Amino acid sequence: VREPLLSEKGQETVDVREESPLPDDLTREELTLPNPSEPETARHYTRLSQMNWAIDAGPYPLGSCTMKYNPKFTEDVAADPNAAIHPDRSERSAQGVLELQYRLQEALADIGGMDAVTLQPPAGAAGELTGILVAKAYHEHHGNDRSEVVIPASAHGTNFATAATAGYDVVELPSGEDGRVDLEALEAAVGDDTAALMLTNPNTVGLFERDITEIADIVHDAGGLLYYDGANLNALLGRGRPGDMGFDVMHYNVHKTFATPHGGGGPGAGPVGVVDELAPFLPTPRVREAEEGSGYERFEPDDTIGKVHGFAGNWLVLIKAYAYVARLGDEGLADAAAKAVLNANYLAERIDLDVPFGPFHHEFAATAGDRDAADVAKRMLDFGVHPPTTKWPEMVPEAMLTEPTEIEGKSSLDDLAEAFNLAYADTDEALDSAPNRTAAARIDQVGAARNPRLSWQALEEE
Amino acid sequence: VREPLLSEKGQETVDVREESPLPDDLTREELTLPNPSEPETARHYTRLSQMNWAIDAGPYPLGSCTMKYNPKFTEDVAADPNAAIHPDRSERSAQGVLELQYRLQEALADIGGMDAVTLQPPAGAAGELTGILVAKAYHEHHGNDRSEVVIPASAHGTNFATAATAGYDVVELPSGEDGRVDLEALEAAVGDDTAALMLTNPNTVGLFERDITEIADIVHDAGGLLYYDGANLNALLGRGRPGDMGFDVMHYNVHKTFATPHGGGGPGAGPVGVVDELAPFLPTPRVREAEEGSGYERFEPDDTIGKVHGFAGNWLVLIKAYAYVARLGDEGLADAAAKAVLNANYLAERIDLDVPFGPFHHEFAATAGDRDAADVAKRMLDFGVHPPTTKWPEMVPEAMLTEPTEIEGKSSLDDLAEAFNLAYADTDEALDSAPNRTAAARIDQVGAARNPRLSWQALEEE
Amino acid sequence: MSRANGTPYAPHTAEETAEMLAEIGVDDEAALFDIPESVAFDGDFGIEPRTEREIRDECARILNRSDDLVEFLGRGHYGHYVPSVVDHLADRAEFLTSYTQYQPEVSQGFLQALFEYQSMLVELTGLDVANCSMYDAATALGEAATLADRVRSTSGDVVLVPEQLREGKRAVLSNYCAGADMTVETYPMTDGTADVDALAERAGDDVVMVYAESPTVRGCIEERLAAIGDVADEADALFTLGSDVVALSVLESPERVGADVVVGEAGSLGLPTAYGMGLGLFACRGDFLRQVPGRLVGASEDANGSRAYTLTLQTREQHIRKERATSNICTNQAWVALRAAIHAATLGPDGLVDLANDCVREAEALAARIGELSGAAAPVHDRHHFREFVVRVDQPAGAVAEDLEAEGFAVHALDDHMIQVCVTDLTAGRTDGLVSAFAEVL
Amino acid sequence: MSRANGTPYAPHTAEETAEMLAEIGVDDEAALFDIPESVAFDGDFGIEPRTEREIRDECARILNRSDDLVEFLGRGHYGHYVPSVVDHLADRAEFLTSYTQYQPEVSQGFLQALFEYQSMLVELTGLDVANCSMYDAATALGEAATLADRVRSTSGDVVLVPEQLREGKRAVLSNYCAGADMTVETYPMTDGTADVDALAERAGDDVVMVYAESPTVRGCIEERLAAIGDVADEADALFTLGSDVVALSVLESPERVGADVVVGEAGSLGLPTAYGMGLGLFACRGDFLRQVPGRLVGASEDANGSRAYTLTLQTREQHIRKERATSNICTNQAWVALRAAIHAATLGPDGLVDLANDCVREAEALAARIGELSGAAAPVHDRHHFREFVVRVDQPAGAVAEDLEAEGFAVHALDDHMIQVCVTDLTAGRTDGLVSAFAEVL
Repeated sequence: VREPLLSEKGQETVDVREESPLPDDLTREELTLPNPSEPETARHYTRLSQMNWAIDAGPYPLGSCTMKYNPKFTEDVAADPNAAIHPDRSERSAQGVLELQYRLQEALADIGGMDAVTLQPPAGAAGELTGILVAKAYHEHHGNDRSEVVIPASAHGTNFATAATAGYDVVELPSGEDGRVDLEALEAAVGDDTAALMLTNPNTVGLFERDITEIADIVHDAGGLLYYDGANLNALLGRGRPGDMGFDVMHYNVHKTFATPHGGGGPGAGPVGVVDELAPFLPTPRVREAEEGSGYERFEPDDTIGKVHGFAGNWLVLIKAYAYVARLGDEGLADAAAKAVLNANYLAERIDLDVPFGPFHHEFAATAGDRDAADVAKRMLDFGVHPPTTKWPEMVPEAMLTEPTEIEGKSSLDDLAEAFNLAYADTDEALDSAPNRTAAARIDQVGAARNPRLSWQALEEE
Repeated sequence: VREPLLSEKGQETVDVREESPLPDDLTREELTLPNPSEPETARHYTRLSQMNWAIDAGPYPLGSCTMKYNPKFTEDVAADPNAAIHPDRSERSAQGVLELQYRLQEALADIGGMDAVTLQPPAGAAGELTGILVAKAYHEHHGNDRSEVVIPASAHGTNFATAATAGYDVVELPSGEDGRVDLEALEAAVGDDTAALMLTNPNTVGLFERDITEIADIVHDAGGLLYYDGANLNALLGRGRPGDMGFDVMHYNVHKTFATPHGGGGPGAGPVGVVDELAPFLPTPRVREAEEGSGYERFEPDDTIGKVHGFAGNWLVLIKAYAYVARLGDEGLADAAAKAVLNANYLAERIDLDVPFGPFHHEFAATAGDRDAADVAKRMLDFGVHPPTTKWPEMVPEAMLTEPTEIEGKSSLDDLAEAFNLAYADTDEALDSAPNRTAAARIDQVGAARNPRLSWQALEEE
Repeated sequence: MSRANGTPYAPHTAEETAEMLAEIGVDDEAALFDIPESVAFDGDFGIEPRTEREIRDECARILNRSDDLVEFLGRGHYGHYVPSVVDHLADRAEFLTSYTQYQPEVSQGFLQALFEYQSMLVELTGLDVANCSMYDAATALGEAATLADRVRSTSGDVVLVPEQLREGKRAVLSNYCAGADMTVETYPMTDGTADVDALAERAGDDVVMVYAESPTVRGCIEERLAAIGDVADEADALFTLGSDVVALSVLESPERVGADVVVGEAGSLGLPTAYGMGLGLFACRGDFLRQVPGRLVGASEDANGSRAYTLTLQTREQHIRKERATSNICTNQAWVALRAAIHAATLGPDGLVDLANDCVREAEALAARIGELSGAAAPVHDRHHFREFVVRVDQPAGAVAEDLEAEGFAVHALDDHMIQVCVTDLTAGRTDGLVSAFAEVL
Repeated sequence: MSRANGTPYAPHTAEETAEMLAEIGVDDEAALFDIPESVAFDGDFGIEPRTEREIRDECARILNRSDDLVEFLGRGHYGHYVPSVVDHLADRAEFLTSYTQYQPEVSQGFLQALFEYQSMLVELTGLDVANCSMYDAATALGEAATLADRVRSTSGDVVLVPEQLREGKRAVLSNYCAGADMTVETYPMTDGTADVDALAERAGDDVVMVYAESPTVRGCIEERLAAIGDVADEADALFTLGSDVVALSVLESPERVGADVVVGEAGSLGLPTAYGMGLGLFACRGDFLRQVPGRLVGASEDANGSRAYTLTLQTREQHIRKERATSNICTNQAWVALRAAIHAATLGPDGLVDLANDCVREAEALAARIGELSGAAAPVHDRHHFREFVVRVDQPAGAVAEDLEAEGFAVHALDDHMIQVCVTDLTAGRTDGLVSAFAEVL
């Protein structure tokens, strides 16, 4: 089931200068690229697609990734040609887009308990950076230079990288014995240099930070801000709002919470919500209602950090999030959270692996104990399911971080549990050699990094 | 890789009378059907699709079926909501559809060398029936009752069944030694009772009936009409027109010649073209230009046979045919025929099987000799291609009727030839047990017919 | 680009073409054509090739010349909202670009989907056998008549149909009957449904099939189906019932009222109105299994003993049985059947029943509102209605329909003073506008 | 239907939910939430659930409130005709609904497609390494600056950019630079392209990166790229070139002019203008391989010795390296990269070059026609242009743009008397209208 590279199916070299209207010294000599016919192109990508797991193929219980079903109708909504206008349209000629942006901003603000929202960040990590830059601008505006961002050890890698990108030193907060933030350790870590604490809640093993009010007080008392990483918001929908817990700034992962397709690695969208005090620092432009009856207008927040995307972010993705929220409504959103939590708890009950921490919500970190979690995962592939996230977070040895989301039903969870249990109980040999029933057998990832071949040109040189 | 039946995933029984606004004696008691969620539905049909060969998966060289690539943009053209209006729209409010119908009628008439075209028949076989009914009405109109239709033995089964459906006796014409119509046999078969001769040209082993003018004369002299089965029109595009050869009536298979998708067995469309003398008998309504500048109108041909479809046929399919013709234009159409013929001849050159008849055009009937053609075909499945049509036409023993169409390239044909040759040369054991690499192993078709189980209800009863 | 003058869908480079010609041993493609000069075509069609963008623009522009009307149209052809997921799944290339399943080992997906479609119709009709599609309701009716001709050994050659029947349906039926020397005659109706007494009187040895519809072409629910079935039985005629998949989900089970065959529209699920494109439903009693027209998918086992599906009883079909086949049908509406099956799956039985109940409620409510207007009476027939009903208008019906069209609404003008109105979930939200427009133009 | 008040995308029947709760040992779902009452939410958002049909109607209605204009807009963001096959293939669920390829054994399809995308950029840039996407041109430029900071051991902290640069791009760059204590400064331009002498004068030890664009934001083709590269080299600064995939298919190879990094827009293939949604192109010299931001796909072998693909060099990334990662990027634009790759495949090199040549010819021709009108001069810059050019108008530019909008055309008003016009294959057929409108309003 190997599909040749497009280049192996035939390339063509064009003499660029032959027909160029430009002088030779401004042009390249030639261009060599594959030149398939449309049927060949269709077959190539159809075959490639058939070698790829997807949420429409089966369960995808990657913990912290929240892979849920992407309603098909949202694709149709976003495919409206009127959505795809040029970003430099005048305000008066772009009212449709501005109105829909405004509506989404409002809905997200409500859901997060925030006062103001920007849709500009093109992904969750970009949202994090936006949020931290807003926090930084806020501190600077108040003449308050701070150099550190505090982050729990179990947090997403993006939190650390984001803080560094924004120019902050990272203070890593060790997890408490119960898997949550240790208030004493937090007290010790937080101080005059603390710009912000970045926290996700429920955290990355699904535990709700019960002391969130105390945590917020500690950070706020030190003059810091509380940043909410929206990665786990799916577990809170309609049950709790970051704004109500004392968070000052947050991002939303629309593919995780609002069912936009992940597309094999994007495009995502990472809107950022803030409390009133931080609103003046949001990226420009934002959208608001214009004077009575005159539609919507763009405006530049007074102390804006500027821009985090060349234009308005991944607009076509955001439309899908709007459609999803509208489809579910209040009760649907709350039910999504309830079923996500129900599913995680039921699945944990059915697997033979230990789950060290609880009570957890939408995801749990099981431990493979003395088995290699990555091997167990590879073996699960042979049983026709996708395995969970492995070996992370590190607080759980040989972690298998599992998040079935609300879309799986009981029988699907039973199948998943069976795959878990079969793989976990399998022989060392079986685990070592897995997978055997997939399009490719176990792939040498170390070799790939040791001898990087990153293009067909590199392969041709061999 | 078995996917359960939808019913096996869970059904629901609804008490119909509970909420019905109708009296109980008009309603059923209950209804039991599967009730999957949208994600479950998406996965079910996604998985099913992955167990299915298709032209976008690879070569599909079924002789006489002309499986060619279906350009994606034609789907978009046909998806226009303005195309999907109700068929009972008034003439004045349906001008867009009428104009496009008119344009397609004109293009098809030009391509076939015909004077008038109806788009109403919903498939090729329905087109055959329409054409024969038109011929019958013509004869009856001229007080000329005739009882027989002459059909070469090698013709498509639909020709025979169509003639019978129209109430004709079938006179089967044995093939000549060269694989073509034997003029003497034709002379003997044709007479006062002959309503029509049904002929496809090139015929079902790809041979052009060189004596077509003589054939037409014989039939016409006897007072019969000449019917052209459009199944093999792809080989003639821009090179020859049935109308120029003396055919009086013909059907077009839009999925074979004009690249509309076959959809696993339809919807097709089988427009029928006729010479002027037969135009008054075509189904109603037809479409013509109205008076200067007032658009298009429907009209009832004077001596219409009535209708062959409740409304206007498979309109959404016909739009795709229009788009395809427009995309190719004159030169593209002629090139399609040229490449289809080139490919068949090249492939025949590359395979180890004998091809008894020639020179052939777009398809050829190879013989598997002392191997079982059906077994060779099953074995070809294991080599990742779809086999040709087998055991038909009967004039070639163990026939493998092969039609690669114009869309395959040289390397694809080379792969196909290799699969042919490997299978043909394989051991008896390998052939008997094939296929082994497919979603299902060899399926017991005899058992299926002996013990028919045609619904999940039938399976549940077991 | 380099293929600008050829078909864009053939991959051959000039070099490849040359190599292939050399392998064959000819100089050019023309040499491969064995067409006598006397009949060779050397003209042109005058069709300029256009880019796909040009064609999309051109067709969109032309199709846009149809008016933008809210369609309260039915009379045998109905559109309900088709969920987006239906398009997305049915459009998968493995379904759309596949052929008939002659090699079942690589066609399990489509075969299973068609098997499930058959099963859904078995549930809806209560009959044992459903084929995996005919072209539309009219051709399915025609095939039912030829089935009757084959399975009834009576000397009868008359097919009895209700006097109120869509003309197109009758015309198609007549064409199917003509080949078997059958004739189509009508039986009278009273207030929109069958006059069963008159039917009983008419039915005799010469009748081979009795056809009834519920709902009728005017949207009336036939109340005496079992009695019609009895009449047919007594005449030893086949009882064929016409309906559609949505109505069948709530109306009396055809099996219970004695139907031998059920035909009708299944495209009211899965399809837009599509200018009349349909999906012919065909189900019948198990007795007639070997006389069924069209394709059948059956369950079987593969060499490993796993359940598998295959086309079956192909000896009924034209490619095997030739002039003795049960029908000339070859390509049917398989992909449309797939769409209907997916649509039904998304609804589930509760969604389907809700949809059907709304077809009753909305028609009833709209008829009452129009009936209250001065110059109109509705519903004309004192029957239960499904989706549609007839309105009697004081003014000429044609003029009223034309005036309504000017207001943006399409309805049927039946004859001098009768207008027919059909309402579905797609138009239920626009009834206020229609009622106002009626009030305006009456 | 029975799930009307819950999410329609969870399959649980009431019975299943009860069974699952029993298995867990709690009474209801609420018992599973460990949220202190003090921060629990018991209000509502006031969001009414709507059906998918209602939402489709609602969004279509809202989006239709934007005017229907022919857009002669560019300035860093371009739409070309995207062949239908791109949508059909990219929309396949196996691509669209998949996650990042952490389990390569079941992700070979997407990995290979991304590997091919990288390869296409390697050909277009002549550089050794291309990642499989950044968000857009602006963020790719920001990442280039942080790369410069990491790989240049100079004390420099200045990034030099051309004075004519899209403001949004500069704003994004500044945000990326701020964290690394870099500052952004400009160098002057002469008649639309870099003033290389002035640049040389400015470039010194404090400069860590020199950025130039070709085409520039005003559509001018930069004629002295090699000289700019030399200036950067002498300052031991990184030379980063901004361009887009269409322009790169004909313009001088970046590798030939000494570019260390190429950034820009790759979404001019595969995407409509999409209100600014983009695809960040990022390629660089092999020396910087271990400092590249973003995802990289590499070739490897599987246990059977077959070629296979995998994400590689992940130790650069945030999920491994945390605060020492080369970027914080995680989700990128993978699916958009897939679209661009498919679009490029459908064009082939000849189609791509034809498209690019038309970008030159159409801009030149349109500038000449507008330049002939009284009250206008175009092109303002005496340069070769790609897609777009600047027009000097006698009247106030804002008023001219507004008047053109009333005529149905959108253009950029740059400042008091400058208007910018962009023409692509999508608008080339509408230039007559634009010229007439200009004539009308000038």
